[in-house]
Amino acid sequence: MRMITYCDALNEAMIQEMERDSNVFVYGIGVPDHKKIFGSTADLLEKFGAERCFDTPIAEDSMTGLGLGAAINGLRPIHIHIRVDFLLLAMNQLANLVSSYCYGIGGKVGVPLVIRAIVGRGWGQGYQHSKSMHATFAHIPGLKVICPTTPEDAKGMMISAIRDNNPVLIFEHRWLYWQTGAVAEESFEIPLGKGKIVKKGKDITIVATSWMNVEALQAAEILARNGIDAEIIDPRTIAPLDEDIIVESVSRTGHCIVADNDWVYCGFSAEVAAMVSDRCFGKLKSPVKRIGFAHTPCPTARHLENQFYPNAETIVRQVENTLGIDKIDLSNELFYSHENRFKGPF
Amino acid sequence: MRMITYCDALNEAMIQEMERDSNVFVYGIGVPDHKKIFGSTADLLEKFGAERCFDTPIAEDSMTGLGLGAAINGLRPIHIHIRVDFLLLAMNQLANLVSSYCYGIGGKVGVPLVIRAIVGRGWGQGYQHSKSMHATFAHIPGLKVICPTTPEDAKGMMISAIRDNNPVLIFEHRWLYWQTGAVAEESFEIPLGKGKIVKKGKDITIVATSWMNVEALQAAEILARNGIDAEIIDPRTIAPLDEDIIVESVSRTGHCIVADNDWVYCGFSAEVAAMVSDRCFGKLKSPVKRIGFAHTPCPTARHLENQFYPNAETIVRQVENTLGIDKIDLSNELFYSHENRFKGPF
Amino acid sequence: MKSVNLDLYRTMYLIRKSEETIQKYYAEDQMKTPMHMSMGEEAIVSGVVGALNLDDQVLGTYRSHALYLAKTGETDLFFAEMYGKVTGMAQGKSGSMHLSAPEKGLLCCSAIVASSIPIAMGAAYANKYQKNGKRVAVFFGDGATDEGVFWETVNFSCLKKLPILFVCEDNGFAVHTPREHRHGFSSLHKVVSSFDCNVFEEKSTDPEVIYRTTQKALSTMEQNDKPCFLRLHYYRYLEHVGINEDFDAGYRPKGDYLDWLKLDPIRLQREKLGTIGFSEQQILELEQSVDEQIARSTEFAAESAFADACELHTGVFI
Amino acid sequence: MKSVNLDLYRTMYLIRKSEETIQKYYAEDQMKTPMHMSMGEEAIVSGVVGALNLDDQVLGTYRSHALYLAKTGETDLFFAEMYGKVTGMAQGKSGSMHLSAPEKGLLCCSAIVASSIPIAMGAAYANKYQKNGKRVAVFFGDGATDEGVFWETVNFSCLKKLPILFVCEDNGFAVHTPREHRHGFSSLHKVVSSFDCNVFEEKSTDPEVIYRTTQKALSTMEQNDKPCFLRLHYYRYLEHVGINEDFDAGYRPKGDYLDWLKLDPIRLQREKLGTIGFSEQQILELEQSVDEQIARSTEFAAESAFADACELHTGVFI
Ligand SMILES: Cc1ncc(C[n+]2csc(CCOP(=O)(O)OP(=O)(O)O)c2C)c(N)n1
Ligand SMILES: Cc1ncc(C[n+]2csc(CCOP(=O)(O)OP(=O)(O)O)c2C)c(N)n1
Ligand SMILES: [Mg+2]
Ligand SMILES: [Mg+2]
Repeated sequence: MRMITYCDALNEAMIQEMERDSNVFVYGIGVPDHKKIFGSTADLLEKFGAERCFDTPIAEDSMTGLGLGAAINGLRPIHIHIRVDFLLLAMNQLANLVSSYCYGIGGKVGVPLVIRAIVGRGWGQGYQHSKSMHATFAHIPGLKVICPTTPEDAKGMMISAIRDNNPVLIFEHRWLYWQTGAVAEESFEIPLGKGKIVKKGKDITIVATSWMNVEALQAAEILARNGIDAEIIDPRTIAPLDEDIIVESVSRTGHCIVADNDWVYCGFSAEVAAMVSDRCFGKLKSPVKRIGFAHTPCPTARHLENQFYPNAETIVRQVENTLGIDKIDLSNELFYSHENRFKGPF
Repeated sequence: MRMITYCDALNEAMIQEMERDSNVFVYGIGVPDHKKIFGSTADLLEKFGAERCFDTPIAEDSMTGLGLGAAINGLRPIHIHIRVDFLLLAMNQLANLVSSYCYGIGGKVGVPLVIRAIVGRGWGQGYQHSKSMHATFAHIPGLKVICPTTPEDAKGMMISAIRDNNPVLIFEHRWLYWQTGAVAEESFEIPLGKGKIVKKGKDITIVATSWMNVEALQAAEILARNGIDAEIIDPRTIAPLDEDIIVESVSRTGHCIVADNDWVYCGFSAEVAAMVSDRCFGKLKSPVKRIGFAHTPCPTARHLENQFYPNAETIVRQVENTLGIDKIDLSNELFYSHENRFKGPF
Repeated sequence: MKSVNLDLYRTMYLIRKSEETIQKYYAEDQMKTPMHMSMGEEAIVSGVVGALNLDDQVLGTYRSHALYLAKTGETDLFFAEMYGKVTGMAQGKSGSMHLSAPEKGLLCCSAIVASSIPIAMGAAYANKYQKNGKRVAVFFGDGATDEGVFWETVNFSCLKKLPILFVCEDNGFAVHTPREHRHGFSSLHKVVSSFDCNVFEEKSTDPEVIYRTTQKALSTMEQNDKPCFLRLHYYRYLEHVGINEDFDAGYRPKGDYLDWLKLDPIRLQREKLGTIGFSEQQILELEQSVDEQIARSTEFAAESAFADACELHTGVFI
Repeated sequence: MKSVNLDLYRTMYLIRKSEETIQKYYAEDQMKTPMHMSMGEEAIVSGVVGALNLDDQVLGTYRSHALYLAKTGETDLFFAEMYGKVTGMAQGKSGSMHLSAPEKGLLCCSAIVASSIPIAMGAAYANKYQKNGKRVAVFFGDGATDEGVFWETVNFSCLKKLPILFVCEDNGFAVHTPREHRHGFSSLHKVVSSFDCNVFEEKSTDPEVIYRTTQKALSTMEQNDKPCFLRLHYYRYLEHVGINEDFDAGYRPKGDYLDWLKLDPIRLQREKLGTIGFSEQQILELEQSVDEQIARSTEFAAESAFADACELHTGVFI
């Protein structure tokens, strides 16, 4: 099958949906400019015109209301934020209005609104341009939250999100944009709320979100060379969660690590750990362990930033601890970093 | 000792701190009007004048920035929101500015800002006036989050919060306002980050937040009559969490239920469950169970609202399940409700 | 204008009587939802909604009894919702603060100040996009102009020349806080006028005046493609929330109320009907039919069942 | 004004040279922080800061190299921070976008558009409360006026008559979006003027003009107790973020740049120094001392150590 990047997959999904349904439109700060949101909105202005692809003032709060109002009046807006952090200015609309609109109107009218938000990292993005916060939105009933990892998932889940009659937030990690993968040319849906086994394994389950799947895969390779067969589960959808795929895996392996691309405290990793500890009670051979950002704002200096983020090494070390095995010599491993980014096929 | 209400305890704490330190001031929508934020800001305007106790336009975002700016310039602002839900308009300032100010300035300048937010319930408050969301803020490094339950804690923790050189968010459940309790007249601090054993017990640990402590106490009474000796832990501070007091308790009882006054999914109850499942691994005789709001927006009609909120009955039923005991007959119990609120001594 | 005046009276009478009915029964404790009463603003809502087309759309706040009744004319779903019954427009889930009737053009009412204003803009964007000719009118209090999102919305609506009417129902207070304690400008009219929009202001309690002003606004908007801002003054008769007066609270003098009461829209309009040729008999018949409608609806509401407990979980998603 | 003009030149030269130094070394990949360059705005920042007292306070955005250098005059902490070193003002934690020097009055810089504006208001509230006579100047781009929080802050500052200067550094673009695509009004000046404040506007690249305008603003504010809004136009020489030109991108014509370049503030001011009596020798000496300062600072930065890894966890709370 054809190989394309994550970024092109997002772009293709939007184009195909905009061709299919004239009610779909895309907007946000910088959406039609020459940078094209890192390329993900390429060709939209040219193909669909300025009414269906437009720039906005810097006014996240009202622009979110715009999406809600348009959505309940028959359109299917896609609102794009080049950084998740800017979404926080729209928190009132999201938590008080968008999420409860359908419920408050007696379940009669849906809100087919898609919000894309990019998770920043690297080159000193710092603490105002690198949050993820998917758990914050997943906590609120009435919002669907997804974190596609592969190009295929990016396309299929984006299309599902656009067709969904309810609000869907898409969190896209910036480092995934360069990733390539096999993606069908024709339009297809990947259902929301379904997790995926990224790699089969029998010794331990690693539940990973977003970019952490890349780290988990590298960790799994290293572990494999050392005789450990790790299974990796990508929930893909943060809310509603596919609990069963995780429970089934942990029931087999007896061990579970959650590697989330976010802070740990009160985050999605807590949810998964709590759920697994409950549903796999008695089958767990070790406590569920959580991996995530350091509990600090994200610093700018590269070496501190590298400390802030967990990576394959963090995962390997945790697996060693969990399984009680000897420390693996990692001195010859090359880990992903800003300079050594993962750009190949996933 | 003298008995006063939770509301009066909050009020007294502010008055005593404002008398002690002329840098403390109080502001927010309706703060000085005749309703006095349910009475909790009584006498402030009269005692301290309009510069230290003032009303604001309806502009939560900028008014939070006001607090941050005043705090880094030597004052100690207390910003009051009559409903937590309005705090969401200030999410950007809280998550992007207030929380990271100290870190971003190299740890040199603190942000002694206190934010009081009241958790609404009852009389059809509905989905825009009844959130709690303490986990959302606890998730963000750089913010301290507290949920005092008793009048004594309200006073002592409020005073600690005001004296703290870092931002502290106080979540006050509306139904606790009428509660009375013994409170020392003189000024005193209750340290943030320290939990409390509300009731000693040996059979099961109930970790409860805010109003859920009242429900847990009633549940414990019912359980006691049926031979079950429950221990109740009130963490009081949501972030940073006093993990040890919980772990110590569960290590003794072997069973744990978390009853949180919020949604369960990705909430504080997930954090406690994940942490306990980890640190008490092997000592737990049953999985940690979580109790919280139904995963829906909060409906208005009373009977649906009563379904939405967990109560003592929910707790009792969960304890029965966890301990594997027979169903207790609750047909003669009178549970708390909007009509039958708890107003006595705690 | 004769029949328009009759319609305006009917709408205002329906609103006033419905709210008096709420006052009458509220103490019975069956309507467990906080009441932000419309009393005093009937002329504004009736006049504006009366001038709109049936398929134009409106949005409001927690204070939208008048808006709901003017836009729908119906009271069955209305009272059932107040009583929290399954026959209410949202099966009791939304209560007094979140009235809606999407099929009749009331898109939503929100209890977060100013929050429905950008939603109205989105609805207007959709209407323009779909070229369906519908206009949107969003109703809000003067307090909403304190919020940044109001200014963002005015800005973008003007930029995009959206078919939207901003209807500021100005009672001079946000809860108990007068505008002088909230505004760093002397004239709201002047500030809004500096945007690319049409601005109108009225201090009348005559619904016909409001109706004509709205018509003028709509035709101006049609001509120059610019959004309209209507600042319409009124006096809130009752406390901010609840069914009683609150003049003892001291934040506003009762004298103001008495002055406005002399111009009570319902009474004046009734008198006007007489002067323009309606007989007392005709008026009484109209009133009676409204009274009966309300009586039927409250009975219907009281007799309706509550939603099944499991309904708590339905309707989060569609 | 002779010595003022020299000081203004020194500040502008320091800013320009520091940024040219960044340009020179950026490709070496040691400054791992996104650079939003000040080139073009030197006259504004130097003029405004020059007119303020030393203990007045300022706040800025991610584009605050100029502001930091003008307010502090120092480059050691500055370059060390750019290099991510422990000797930086925030031990490398804040980088280019969050410069600060609280002890010298730079309270904070934020990379969230408009977000430091209300913080400045809070600082001004504190100064008024403490009656310490300090003024606050908050610097922001024209894009910040899109955000509701800007309007909320102007409103409240005017209401409370706070000693605050709103300094809008207007380059006509938010990233690549021109103001015509963002504003539903024709004159920002007019809109802001409808609030209770003093409004000034300049399109000059002469720092002395900015300096005098700021002085006038400050004395007007002292007289009538009203906040000031300064709209100061300039042209952003480089791309939005990064050290290069971007005229090939097509969103703005290079001709505009060339027009502004004819009025380059640093060159014009250097010429002016000649005409008001400074010798080439004096100017060269000043320039040399600045050059040496920068050279020392970059060397210091390059040689400094990185913060210990455990420093990641310090400074979250005080
Ligand atoms: C964002 C927000 N902040 C505060 C409140 C609390 N509140 C409810 S109504 C109100 C006053 C609104 O005044 P106005 O807009 O003039 O409407 P009115 O009640 O006068 O009709 C306030 C502050 C709220 N609902 N939403
Ligand atoms: C709230 C928010 N939304 C979006 C952005 C992305 N962004 C960064 S700079 C910028 C443009 C700001 O323009 P302006 O205020 O005129 O400042 P300039 O860059 O021209 O100095 C935008 C949209 C942001 N940083 N913050
Ligand atoms: Mg009002
Ligand atoms: Mg600009």
